[in-house]
Amino acid sequence: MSDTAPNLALPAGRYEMMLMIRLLEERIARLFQEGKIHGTAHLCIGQEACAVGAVSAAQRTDPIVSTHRGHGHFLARSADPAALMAELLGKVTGPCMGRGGSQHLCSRDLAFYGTNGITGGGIPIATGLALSQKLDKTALAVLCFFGDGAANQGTFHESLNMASIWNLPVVYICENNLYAMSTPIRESMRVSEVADRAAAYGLEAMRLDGMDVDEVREGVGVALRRARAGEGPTLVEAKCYRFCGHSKSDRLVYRSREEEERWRRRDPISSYRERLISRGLRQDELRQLERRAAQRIERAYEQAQAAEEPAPQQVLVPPYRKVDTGP
Amino acid sequence: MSDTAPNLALPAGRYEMMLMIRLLEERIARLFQEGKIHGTAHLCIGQEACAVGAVSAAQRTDPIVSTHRGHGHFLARSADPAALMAELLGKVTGPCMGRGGSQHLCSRDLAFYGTNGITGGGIPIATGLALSQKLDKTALAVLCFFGDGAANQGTFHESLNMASIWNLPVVYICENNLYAMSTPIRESMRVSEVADRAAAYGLEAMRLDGMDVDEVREGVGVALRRARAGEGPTLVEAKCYRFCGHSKSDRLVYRSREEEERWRRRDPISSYRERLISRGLRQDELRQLERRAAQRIERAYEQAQAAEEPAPQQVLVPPYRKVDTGP
Amino acid sequence: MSKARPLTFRKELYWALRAEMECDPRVILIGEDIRDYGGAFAVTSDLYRLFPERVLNAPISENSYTGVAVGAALGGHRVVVEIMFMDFITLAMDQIVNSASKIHYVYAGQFSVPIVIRTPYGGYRGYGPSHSQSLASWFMSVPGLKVVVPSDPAHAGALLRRAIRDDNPVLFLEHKLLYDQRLDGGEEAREDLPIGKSRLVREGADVTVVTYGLGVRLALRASDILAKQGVGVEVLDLVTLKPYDAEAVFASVRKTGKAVFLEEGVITGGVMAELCSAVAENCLWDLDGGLARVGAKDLPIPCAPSAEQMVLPNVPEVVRAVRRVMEV
Amino acid sequence: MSKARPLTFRKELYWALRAEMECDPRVILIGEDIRDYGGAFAVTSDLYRLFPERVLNAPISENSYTGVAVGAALGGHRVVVEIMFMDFITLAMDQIVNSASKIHYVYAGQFSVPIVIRTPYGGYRGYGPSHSQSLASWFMSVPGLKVVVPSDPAHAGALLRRAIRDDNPVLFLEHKLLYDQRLDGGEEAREDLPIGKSRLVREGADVTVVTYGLGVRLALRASDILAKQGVGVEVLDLVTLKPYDAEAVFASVRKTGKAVFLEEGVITGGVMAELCSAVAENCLWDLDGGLARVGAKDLPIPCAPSAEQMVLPNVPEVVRAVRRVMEV
Ligand SMILES: Cc1ncc(C[n+]2csc(CCOP(=O)(O)OP(=O)(O)O)c2C)c(N)n1
Ligand SMILES: Cc1ncc(C[n+]2csc(CCOP(=O)(O)OP(=O)(O)O)c2C)c(N)n1
Ligand SMILES: [Mg+2]
Ligand SMILES: [Mg+2]
Repeated sequence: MSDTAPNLALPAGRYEMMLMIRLLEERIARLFQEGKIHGTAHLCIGQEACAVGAVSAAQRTDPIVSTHRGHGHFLARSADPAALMAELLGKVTGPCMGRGGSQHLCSRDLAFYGTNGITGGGIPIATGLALSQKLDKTALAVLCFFGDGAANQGTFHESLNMASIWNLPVVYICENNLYAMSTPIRESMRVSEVADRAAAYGLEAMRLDGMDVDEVREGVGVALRRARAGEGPTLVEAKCYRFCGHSKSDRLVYRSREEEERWRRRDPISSYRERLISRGLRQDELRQLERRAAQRIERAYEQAQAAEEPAPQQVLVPPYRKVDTGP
Repeated sequence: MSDTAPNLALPAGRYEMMLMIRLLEERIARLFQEGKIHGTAHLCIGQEACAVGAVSAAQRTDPIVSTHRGHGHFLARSADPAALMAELLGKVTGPCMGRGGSQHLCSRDLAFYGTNGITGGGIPIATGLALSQKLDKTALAVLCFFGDGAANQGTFHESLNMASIWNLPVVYICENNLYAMSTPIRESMRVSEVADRAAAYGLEAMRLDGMDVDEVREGVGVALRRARAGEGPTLVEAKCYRFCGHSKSDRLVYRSREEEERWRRRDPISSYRERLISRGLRQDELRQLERRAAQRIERAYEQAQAAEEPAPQQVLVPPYRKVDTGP
Repeated sequence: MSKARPLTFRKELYWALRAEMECDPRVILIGEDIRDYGGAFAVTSDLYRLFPERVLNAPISENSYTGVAVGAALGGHRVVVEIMFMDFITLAMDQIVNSASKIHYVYAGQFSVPIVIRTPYGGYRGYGPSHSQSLASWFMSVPGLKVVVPSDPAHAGALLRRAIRDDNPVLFLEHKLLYDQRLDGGEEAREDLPIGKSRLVREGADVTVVTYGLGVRLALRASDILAKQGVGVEVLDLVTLKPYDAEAVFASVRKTGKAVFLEEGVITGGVMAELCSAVAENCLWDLDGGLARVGAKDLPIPCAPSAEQMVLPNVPEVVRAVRRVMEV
Repeated sequence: MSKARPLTFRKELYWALRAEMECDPRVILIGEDIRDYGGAFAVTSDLYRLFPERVLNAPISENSYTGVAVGAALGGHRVVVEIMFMDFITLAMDQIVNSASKIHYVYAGQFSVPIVIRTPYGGYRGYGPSHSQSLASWFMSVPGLKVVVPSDPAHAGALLRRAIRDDNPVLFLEHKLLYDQRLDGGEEAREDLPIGKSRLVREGADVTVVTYGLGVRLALRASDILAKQGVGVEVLDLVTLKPYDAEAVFASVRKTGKAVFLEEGVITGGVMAELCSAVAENCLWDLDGGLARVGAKDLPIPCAPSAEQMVLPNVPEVVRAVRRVMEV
C-alpha cells in the first residue's frame, strides 16, 4: 500500500481517516497528560463519523468552517496530522505558525476557514462565505459545523435566518453530542432536536445518525447538492456522542457511566469496521491499514516535535496586512 | 363625567385610551414639526389596539417591558400623558427627569420597566423580570413588547429559549406591523408569521388581530393566565400596521399607498367606535369622551411645557447609587 | 458625476462608495435599511439601484451581519458594513474583536479581512443615551483594527475610499453633525490623506489641541476665541485613531510645550487617555506647560437637550483647558 | 466553615458567594456550567447543592443571560453572572453598557442594577487569542459601571462580598493564574477593603509602579530585583479600576516623582493610559523622572507558549521601565 492520503470516496478510506482522527486525538490527550502541550483542546473522540462523513461528501474546495472541537474536521480535509500537531505544539510549521493553536486552526490552501474558540462564532462567518459564493456564482457550497450548545447562541438564529432569506449555498451541520460542556440538551432547550428549529427560518431540516459515517456522507451530500443547485441552505443534525470529556479538566460528573456505555457500543469506528468486514473487506487488509494510520500519527508527532518554535522576529510583526493604495 | 383615568376594563375606557394615545402621538408629531421636541421618536399611530388590549389584560402590577415605539404602552398603563410629555420635552417632571426621553421612559411606580432604544434589548430584561417573579413566587406575569424586526435579533432567540426552559411567567407580544423601519417582514424572514418561531423553543404560540383591541385583550388575558398558573410563556403575535412613518425622517418610500389605505380602513379606533355604537353606546357620550381625551392631551402638554428644565446640580450627579456596606 | 447639488460630507461618502463599487466589483454593502430607505442617515441613497445585487438589507442582527461581512471578506469580497448608530456596535463586538481584527495575525497572514464598518457616532442632537455615544476608545486596544474618523467633507471621501481599499478591517466613524456640512470649494477642495496620517488644521505657537472628528470644530472655535486673546492654538486632527500619528503629535507638542486633548467621548478611559499618556511618556522634558483632557463627563448622555449640553464637552471648556495648561 | 483544605483565591471566592447567598436570599447566580460542573474554573463548586433554585445553568447565550440578570436585578434580586472567559464578554457588551450601567442614571435613580459580572481574564496559559485577553480598559469609559480586580486571596473574598452588596453593576475580574494561589496565614490573613480604594502593597522611595491584578505579582518580582540594585519601588495595587483611587496614585507619584504603569492588557488604549494621563495632568510639576507604561504588545495573543511570552509583559520589561523613568 502506498502512502497517499486515505481516499474518502472509498469506505476503506473513510475507515482509515476515522481511525487516524481517533489515534490523533488519543495521542494529543497523552501529550497533555505528559505536559507536552499547554493550554487546552477539545477532542472529538466518538464523533469521527460526523467529521469524515460530512467532509467526504464535499468537494475539496468547498469552504469549511469548524468549531472548538475541530481536529477531526481539519484532518478529514487535510489528511495532514503533522500540520495539526505542529500547530498544537506551537511550532512554525503549523499552518498558523502556532498562533492559532487548537481553537484557531486555519488553512487557506485547504479552504478550511478555521476552528473557532467562540461558541457560535463561526456560524456568521460560514454564512458570509456562502454569500461570497452566491455573489461570485461559484459552484461551491459551505460546510458549517457547530454543536448543540451553539444552537442557543444568537448567532445561530441570526445567521440561519440570513442564509434563508438570501438563499445561500451553505449546509449547517449541528453535531449534537447531547451536551454543551456539562449541560445536557434537555436543560438548554425544550425541543428534542436542534433540527426542530429549522422551520423557524423556513429551512430544510435533515436528521442523521452521526455515528454512521455513510449516513452522514449521504445526507450531507444531498444537502450540498441542494445548496449548489440554488435550492438553499439545510440544517443537518447529526446525533453523536463524545466519548471523552469536554476538555482536559472535565471530570464527567454530569452523565452516567451507563449512558456512556450505551453510546460506546455504537462506536462509529468499530461498528464501521464490522460493516466493512461483513461487506467483504479482509481482516489483514484492515490490520495493515490500521498499522499505517498509527504510523502516520506517530510520524506526524515526531515531525512536529522536530520543528522550530517561532522566533521573536516571527512573532513581533505588525497585525496588519501592508496595503494602503490611495484611490 | 369625572376626570378619572379611563377604565380599561370597560369598552368605553379602552376606546378613550386608544383615542388618547392617537391624539398624544399626533400632538408629538406636531411638536417635532414645530421644533419643540428635539431628537427623535417613534409613534404608534395605528397600533393603539395592541397597547391598550394587552395592557388592559394585565394587572396594574404586572411588569411591562416596552420598545422604542412605546408611548402607547406607557400611556395605557399610566393614563398620564403629562408625565410622558414632560419626559419628551426634557423636563424634570418626566419620570426620568428628561434623561431617558422617548426611548428610555421608565416608571417604577407603574411597574413600567422602560421603553428601549436597542431593538431587542428589552427581551432579556423582561425575561429576567419573569425569573424574579418565579423565584419570588409572586402571582405576577411580565408583558414583553417587541416588533417583527426585533424577532431577528439574537436576544429574541436566546431569551425565548431561556423563558421556555425555565418555564417563566412572561407573555411575549410581537407587534408585527409588517415592517422594521423600511424592511418588509417578507425580506427579513422566510416564515410568514413570527409566531411560527414559537415551536423552535417549545413555546405556545397565539395569533391575534392587532387591530382589534378586544381580541388582543382576550388573547393576552389567556396568555397571562397561563403564565400565572405556571404553565409557561407564550409568544403572542398581534398583526398591526403603523399609519405613520417609522420616525420623523421617514419618507415612506418602501410601501404602497394602496397597502396603507387598506390598513387604514381597519383603523383600530374608528372601527372600535362603530362597534361600540352598534353595541348601544350613544354618540353624544362618545363625543363627550372624545372631547375629554383631547382636553387631557392638551392639558398635559401645557403642564409639561410649564415645568422646569433640569438644573446642572440635577444633571451632574454621580451615575452610581451610593451604597457600599462591607460584609 | 452630478454636480447639481452642493457636495456635503454625506454626499462625499456616497460618491466614495459609488466610486469604489464602480471600479471594484468585489465591493458590497451590508446594513439595515440601506436599500430603498437609503440608510438612516441617507448615505447609501440610490446605490441599491445602481448595484442591485451588491447592496444588502440586513435583518436587525448586528453581530451576525458583521460576521457575515467577515466571511464574505474571507471569500474575496470587500465589505462595507453599516451599523445604524455606533451605540449598536456593542452587539457586534465579538465579531469585530475576536474575528475581524484577529484573523490576519492569528492565521499567520493567510487571510486578511478587508471590511469597513461605517457607523455614525456622537451627540448634541437630543437622541439620548442609546443613540449618542462616542465609543471609539474601546477600539484603541483592539490589535489588528484600524480606526478612521474624518472631520470634514474635504477628506471624508478619499478616506473612505482608502478604508475600502485597505486590506485590514477599518472602523470608520461619522459624526452625525457633520453629514450636512458643505464641501466649500467644490470638488477641487478634496484632499487625499493616507490612513495613519494626522492633519495640521491650524498652526499656532502656544498650545497644541489634539482632537478628531467633531472635536475639530470645537477646537477651531476655541482657537478663534483664544486668538483674540493673543493665544496661538495649534489644532491637530488625528484623523486615524489607530494606528495614530504619534510623530506629528509629538512634534507639535514639542513645539508648543503644552497640550489639550479633546474628544467627545467620556474623558475617563477615552481615546485621549492614550494620546495624553503617549505625550507624557515621550515628551515630558519638552513641556513648558501642562497637559489637560477635555471630553464628556463620566455620565450616560441624557436626552433632554439642556442636560445633554452639560454632559458633552463645549467650547468654553476647551478655552479654559487651554488657559489651564498655560498656567505654570 | 470547612478548614480541611488550604484556602485559595478560588475558595475565597467560593466562600464569599456562599456567605452572601446564606445571608441574603435575593442573591442568585447565573452562568454556564456553574451547577454540577462547578464552573469552568471550579469557583461555584457545590453551591447548586446548597441553593438548588438559586444557581442557574444558562444556555450559551451571553448577551441575553446578562440581560436576564439585569431584569432579575430590576425585579429585586442581586445577581452574580459568570462569563466563562472574559473574551466572551464581547457578546454581552450591549446589555452591560446600554442596560446595566445606564439604568440607574437614565431612569433618574428609580432603579439600581445590583449585578456582579464575574469573569476570568488574562493569559500566560497558552489558551490562545480568544481565551487569554485582558479587556478591562473598555470598561473604564462606561459610566455607571464599577470594575474591581482582586490581586490576591487575602482581599478577594471581601471584595466579592462588597461587590455583591453594592447596588451598582460591578465587573469583577479574576486572573486565571491566581485561582490556585494560597491564602497564606489562613482566615486571619483576610483583609477588608472598600471598593474604590487602592492598596499600597510595598513602600518604596524611588519609583511608583501602579498596577492591578496579576500585574502586582510582576511588579513585586521586579521590585525584588531592583531592591538588590538599590532601587526602592513602591507598588500600588489599584484594585478598583473604576472609579479608581486617584488620590492614592497621585500621593505616591508625588512622593517618588516617577511612575511605571503596568498591566497585562494591550498598552495602547489600556487601563494605564487613563492612569498615566491622570498623573500627567495632575502631578506634572511633582515629577523628577519619567512616566512609562508596560503591557502587552499591540497584537493578538498567540497560542504557542513561546510566542505568548513575547507578547505579554514580563518582569524584565518592568525592570527596564523602572530604569528608564529614573534616567532624567
Ligand atoms: C461564546 C462562548 N461561550 C462559551 C464558551 C465556552 N465553551 C466552549 S465549548 C462549550 C460548549 C459548546 O457546546 P456545543 O456547542 O454543544 O459543542 P460541543 O463542545 O458539545 O462539541 C462552551 C460553553 C465559548 N468558547 N464561547
Ligand atoms: C440594536 C438596534 N439596531 C437597530 C436599531 C435602529 N432601529 C430602531 S427601530 C428599528 C426597526 C425595528 O423594527 P420592529 O422591531 O419591527 O419595530 P417597529 O419599529 O416596526 O415597531 C430599527 C432598525 C436600534 N434601535 N437598535
Ligand atoms: Mg455539544
Ligand atoms: Mg415592525
